[in-house]
Amino acid sequence: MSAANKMEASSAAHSLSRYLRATGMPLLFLASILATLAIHRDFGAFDVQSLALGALPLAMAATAQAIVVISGGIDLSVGSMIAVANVLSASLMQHASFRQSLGLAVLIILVGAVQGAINGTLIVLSRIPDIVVTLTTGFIWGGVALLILERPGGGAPSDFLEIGAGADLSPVLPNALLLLIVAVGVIWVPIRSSRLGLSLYATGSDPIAAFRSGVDPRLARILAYGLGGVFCGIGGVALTMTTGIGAPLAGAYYTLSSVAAVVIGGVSLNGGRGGVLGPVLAALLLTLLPMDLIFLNIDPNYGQVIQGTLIVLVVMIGGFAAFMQGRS
Amino acid sequence: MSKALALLRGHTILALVLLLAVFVLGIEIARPGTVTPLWVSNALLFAAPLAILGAGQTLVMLTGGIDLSVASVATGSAYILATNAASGDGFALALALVLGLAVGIVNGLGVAVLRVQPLVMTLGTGLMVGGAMTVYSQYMLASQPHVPAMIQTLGAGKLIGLIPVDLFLWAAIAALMLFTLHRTGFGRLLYAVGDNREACHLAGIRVWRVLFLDYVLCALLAAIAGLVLVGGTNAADLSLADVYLLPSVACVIIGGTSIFGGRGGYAGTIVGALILTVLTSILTLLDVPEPVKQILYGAIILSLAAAYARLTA
Amino acid sequence: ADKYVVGVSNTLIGNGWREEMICSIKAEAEASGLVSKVIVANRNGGPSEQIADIRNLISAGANAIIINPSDRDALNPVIKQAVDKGIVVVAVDQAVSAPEAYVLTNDQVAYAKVGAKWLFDKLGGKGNVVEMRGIDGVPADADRHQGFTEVLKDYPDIKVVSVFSGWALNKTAQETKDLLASGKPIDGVWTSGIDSTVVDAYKTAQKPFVPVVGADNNGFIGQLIDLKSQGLSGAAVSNPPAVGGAGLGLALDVLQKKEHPHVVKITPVVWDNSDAGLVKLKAAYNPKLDPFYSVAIDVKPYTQYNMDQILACKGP
Amino acid sequence: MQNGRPVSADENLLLRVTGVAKRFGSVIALRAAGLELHAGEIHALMGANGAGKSTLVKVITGEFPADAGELAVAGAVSVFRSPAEARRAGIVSVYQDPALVPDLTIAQNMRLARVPLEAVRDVMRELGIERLDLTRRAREIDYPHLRLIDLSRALASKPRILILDEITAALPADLSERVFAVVRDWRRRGHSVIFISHRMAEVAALADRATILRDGVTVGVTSTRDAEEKIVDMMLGAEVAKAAAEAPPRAAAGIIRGAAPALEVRDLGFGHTLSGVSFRLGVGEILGVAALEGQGQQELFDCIAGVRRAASGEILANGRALELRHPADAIRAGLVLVPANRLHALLPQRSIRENVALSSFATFRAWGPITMRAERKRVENAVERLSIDRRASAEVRRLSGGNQQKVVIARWLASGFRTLLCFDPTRGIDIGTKRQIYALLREIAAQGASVLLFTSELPEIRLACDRAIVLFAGRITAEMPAAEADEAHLLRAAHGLTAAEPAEAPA
Ligand SMILES: Nc1ncnc2c1ncn2[C@@H]1O[C@H](COP(=O)(O)OP(=O)(O)OP(=O)(O)O)[C@@H](O)[C@H]1O
Ligand SMILES: Nc1ncnc2c1ncn2[C@@H]1O[C@H](COP(=O)(O)OP(=O)(O)OP(=O)(O)O)[C@@H](O)[C@H]1O
Ligand SMILES: [Mg+2]
Ligand SMILES: [Mg+2]
Repeated sequence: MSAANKMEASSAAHSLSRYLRATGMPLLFLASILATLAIHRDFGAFDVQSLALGALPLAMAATAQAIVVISGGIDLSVGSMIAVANVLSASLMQHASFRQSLGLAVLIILVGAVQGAINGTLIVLSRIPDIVVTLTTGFIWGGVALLILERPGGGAPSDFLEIGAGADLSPVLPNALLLLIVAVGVIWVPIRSSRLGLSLYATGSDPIAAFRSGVDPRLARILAYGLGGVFCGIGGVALTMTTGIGAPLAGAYYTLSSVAAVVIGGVSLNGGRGGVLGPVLAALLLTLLPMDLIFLNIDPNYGQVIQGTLIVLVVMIGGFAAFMQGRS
Repeated sequence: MSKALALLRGHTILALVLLLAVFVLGIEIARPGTVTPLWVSNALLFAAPLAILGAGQTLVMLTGGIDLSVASVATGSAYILATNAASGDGFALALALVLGLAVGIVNGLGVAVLRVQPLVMTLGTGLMVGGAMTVYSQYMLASQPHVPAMIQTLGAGKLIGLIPVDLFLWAAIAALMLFTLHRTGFGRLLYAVGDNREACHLAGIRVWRVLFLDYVLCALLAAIAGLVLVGGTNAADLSLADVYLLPSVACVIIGGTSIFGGRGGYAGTIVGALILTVLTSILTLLDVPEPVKQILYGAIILSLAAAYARLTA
Repeated sequence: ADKYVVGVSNTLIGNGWREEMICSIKAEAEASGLVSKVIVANRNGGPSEQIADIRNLISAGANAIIINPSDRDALNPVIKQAVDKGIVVVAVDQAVSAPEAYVLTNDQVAYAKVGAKWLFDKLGGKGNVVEMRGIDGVPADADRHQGFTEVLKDYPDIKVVSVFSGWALNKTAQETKDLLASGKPIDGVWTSGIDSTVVDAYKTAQKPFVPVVGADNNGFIGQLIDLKSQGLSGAAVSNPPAVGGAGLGLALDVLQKKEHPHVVKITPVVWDNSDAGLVKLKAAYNPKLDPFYSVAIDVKPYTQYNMDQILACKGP
Repeated sequence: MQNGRPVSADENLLLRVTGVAKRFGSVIALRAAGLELHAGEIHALMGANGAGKSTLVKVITGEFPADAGELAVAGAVSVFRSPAEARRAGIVSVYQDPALVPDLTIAQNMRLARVPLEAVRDVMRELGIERLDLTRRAREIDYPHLRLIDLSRALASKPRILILDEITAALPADLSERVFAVVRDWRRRGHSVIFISHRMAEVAALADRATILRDGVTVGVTSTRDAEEKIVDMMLGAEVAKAAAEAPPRAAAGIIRGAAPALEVRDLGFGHTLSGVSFRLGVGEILGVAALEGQGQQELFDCIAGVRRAASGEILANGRALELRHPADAIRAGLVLVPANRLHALLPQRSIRENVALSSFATFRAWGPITMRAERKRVENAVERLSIDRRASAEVRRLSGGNQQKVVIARWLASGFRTLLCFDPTRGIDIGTKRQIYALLREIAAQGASVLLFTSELPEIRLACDRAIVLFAGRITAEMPAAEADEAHLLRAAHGLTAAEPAEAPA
């Protein structure tokens, strides 16, 4: 089969699955919101805030993971980096003023960027696969988080916590949701449409072609991991805002969940494709799921089963489309 | 010097064995008197379940895949064994293996037929099994769980007080693995599919069959590893094998199997499992705080993988 | 009378003790006859997940919420929100600092203290002891370590090696065997709950037993009974998961306007396998139960259910 | 980019490369390669497969650093650390493999490379592909057009030195002509071009001088007006060339009349690309298929090989109708495929032996233990028959392109077959190996097997085949004996011309 024809053959399946990827997640999310409204008729401002509070750290983790995956990598240290930012902020801000806290938050997000960049640099320099490097740095950052704060504790000024926990504009538009929109909107959206964004996509799609087009794929990968680190930093600070404390083990749940959100959000693990909206919506969906189960009084452990099934189903839709294509 | 280096390049397994020896030597120098026959026997005892999980992981990683459901399967198999033992050991054993078979079939269908990425597929099935086991456990409070004596012997027993019983199982699996990978058509196909799936298709090979069997075997090996584990702990809990997930991948990588498929083998995984076990042992005996242990663990695996990449580049 | 809706929030799953805790809540709900449904929010997570779960339980119309808190302080705002809406909140197993909440816990500092004291006395105040901790960074582990350390001050001749078992069976087995093989002198072992695994490791290594302190886990108690003749001496410190059911009992009382103190600490008791203690151990031992389920199935006077009800693990 | 001391005052010398060496692990790609390019010339770079042409291009454009050697642009010593740096210095290459990012649109690709879209449109107009939608992703565009877009991008950045690495290898004749016109125009404007191709005719028509590489060493510079044989001699080394030239001439076709044809295709249809295709292939016959790019030849071969399923029609082997759902079905019927891209058929990290033996494991029965000795014998036989270079037998990715192609054929020799479906087996292969392959095909046919051969180089039809059919727009437009299959004749039919009046080539 020639390259040209293979491309043609797979392009039909591609455009179908691209279509599904682009529209599937928003539709699925909309459907689940409607389902929630049906299950729980008095779903109101309080619940919107629950959703936003619960989803914020995961959405940040998913954004971080999505950026790394788009550029052709995968980061299994996302959870540990969030933990570092969480304990760092809670221990530094404990006795800080509100304004100092804001400065510290910026500093901690920068620390996240540095951690991510270290991940990326190790990958680029050692030429060990991403999975392996980030698996081990996951241990290392986890250890660092424990060194900073041995047990849950610390804190932050209450008006700082209010940035994440309050609802200043409108009761149905909680700050956590605003924070989510602002973080993604201010950082990722401009980058995505810039040449830097293109170079991230290009590196994930075909690093050699990217290099020949004038991109430095090594630098692009480091930047992608660094950018992922930024969102992990935000996620960790957000965790401090929503919980008021730092917990060295709190990040553990975000690593695989972020991968799950990225997959459910329709980003191909092959890199070069997809966006951040899907994973963020998936994070919201994954937060909505246990809510619905509680409203329905179903054993939430089915939630884990459903989450697994959802992952498998979402990717199988693409596989099934290709399979039927192959049959015809 | 460069001659020695060249020799190591040609026989990377030699480098690994050397490294293992260095580790053992290191532990003996740091704490004289540690390396006794009993210590060696324990190391083998604990390396066995990891190496059995690693065997399955090697099979799938050779085809360019990965199986993140092995930990859930191992835990599930152990838990099912313990909670059904009251209805007969044989029955419980069969049920435990059926779990492995079932998950293997689902993984196989997803990866081989529907072409789902292995990482995603097995992440999903891992979550499914984990959740299902938790739900199941709530109905099992009164099931009189216990671990059959035979499995206890398998997981913790030692012949003449020194030779771990699970070593025999491991040796049998290792022999089978090495023979399969190097001397059978199926083994050849695993490397081939990992190297170039399209080429296999064009050569008339029904690739999905190879991958399907591959994932079934991996899950079965995970179920067996779960049995060995529960034999060693004498009680099943629902996080039994969680700590083995990342090491099962790490020992294959340390052993030199490419995560992209097509290159590697089980001999390396064996040494990789031993290295990780010895490393854990060293860290236990080292008087440093837990966070430092974690950091050391990560850093050492990272530098091993880096050294390996250098050596084989 | 109107029946109550009860919410439960737990963020560690796959752990036998926590399962038993949830079953005790369901059993108590059933036995009390005052509860129309129990909504369990049960998943792995941290404070962030737990806050979300509690908010959802509030939304779902719970009249009482039983929490096994993942953190002492992080849940305070949401607990206040719940109490402001007239919901009774009871933290069980571990404490929260919110003054609005009722707290009914096993005293984890005391748990470590009584066990350690038993062990150090058993050794005559002299010897090498292994402290098998749980998971670094978890509040209960920190509390126990604090209790352990406090007692240790009074025994200057006891030397301690600390390791973290991660509350994981394999890790404990491997660590114990590593320690045994290393030839380090060990005169006694204090465990943070993974106890029978340590005894098993001694058995397979065919090393003479040393005194072991564990929890009131069924398997460990069985060992204390069976292996006494082979020289095993040990003590089980009670840490009943039935604090869950007890928490519900307390909540129901409060809902019915009975007065209760806000903080109840259940003092742990030590059962050793001395000839005197053996009777109690034998009475508690239940061969039907999982080795890592606690034999202490109830906390009187807060619980009313019986053995069958908790084993059935069914709420109304 | 570091600019150093001036080396030469020669006004006319635009690029001077000397003593370049480059090794990949144990493989030495370049030993002492050099090149002198004058302003305003089209300079051919020639050499057998694996001689190091592409590697030299990559070194010049900074894709990777050389181990040794020096590069001077307009007299100033330069080192480029990336293609982007080379581009800034006015050196741009269209590489042998596509360099467009598959998941970006064409417009995004241009933006990524900082090339103005307007300039690209201008070049595309000259190449006659201006109607191509720039918002399509590169992944969705067929290979020949991808090459042309790559060329457009290169030209749009207005390079002083344009390097074209086998750009015509995958292009149909009509598109090649357009490329030549654009390249000539580029020279007319005073710029220089380095042109790499295995096709002598193209080189002779286009280039003024040629630098010849052999085994990573520049062995000479010659005028392209010199005899083809002289260039071949230099490329291959005199002895090898002689041996290649002495390959036996085409034996008289041994078609056994009367017997059922080895392969018969009846009224085959596939989507919009094939309709009503019928032909017979006799036992012991070599049937050539000629076509411009994209006339359905790919689909035809794929259908016969079981890679795709035909929508209508019948395929018969030795008189028996076949149901082809999978390549395995075709292989069982004796129909085996040598695909266009050898990398699609090879296991790059595995040994020659494993590659050759691969198809023997297709059935469940063969999944068990391997009889190592029997396997070795079978493989050795095939390897010897094709005289495959065994020096780097542990990993076929280290073999040169020609040897890789031989490994693919050896697989089928070892497993046995009745009909060999060869799709452009000599694409991008040097002339010596090419001759070897044609000799082999004749030998195979002489022994009673049959060959269906598609080739993109029309002169080869006469050289290698007994008979030829020509495809145009999914239909057979002509059938002729090889003796009549001269280039003019084939080209007319390939353009769908039955009479003399010219018609539009299909897009
Ligand atoms: N390049 C391809 N693109 C999309 N689907 C394909 C491709 N190749 C094969 N398929 C389809 O995917 C499924 C699995 O293919 P795989 O190569 O694993 O199996 P196989 O060996 O071809 O066997 P079979 O075709 O009998 O299923 C098959 O149904 C096949 O038709
Ligand atoms: N990245 C690489 N790694 C290892 N070997 C390589 C690499 N690139 C090229 N080679 C080897 O270097 C030699 C020269 O290859 P190169 O591609 O330059 O040849 P070429 O003259 O362009 O051949 P062709 O006509 O087939 O394109 C070959 O033996 C090839 O196998
Ligand atoms: Mg197929
Ligand atoms: Mg080349």
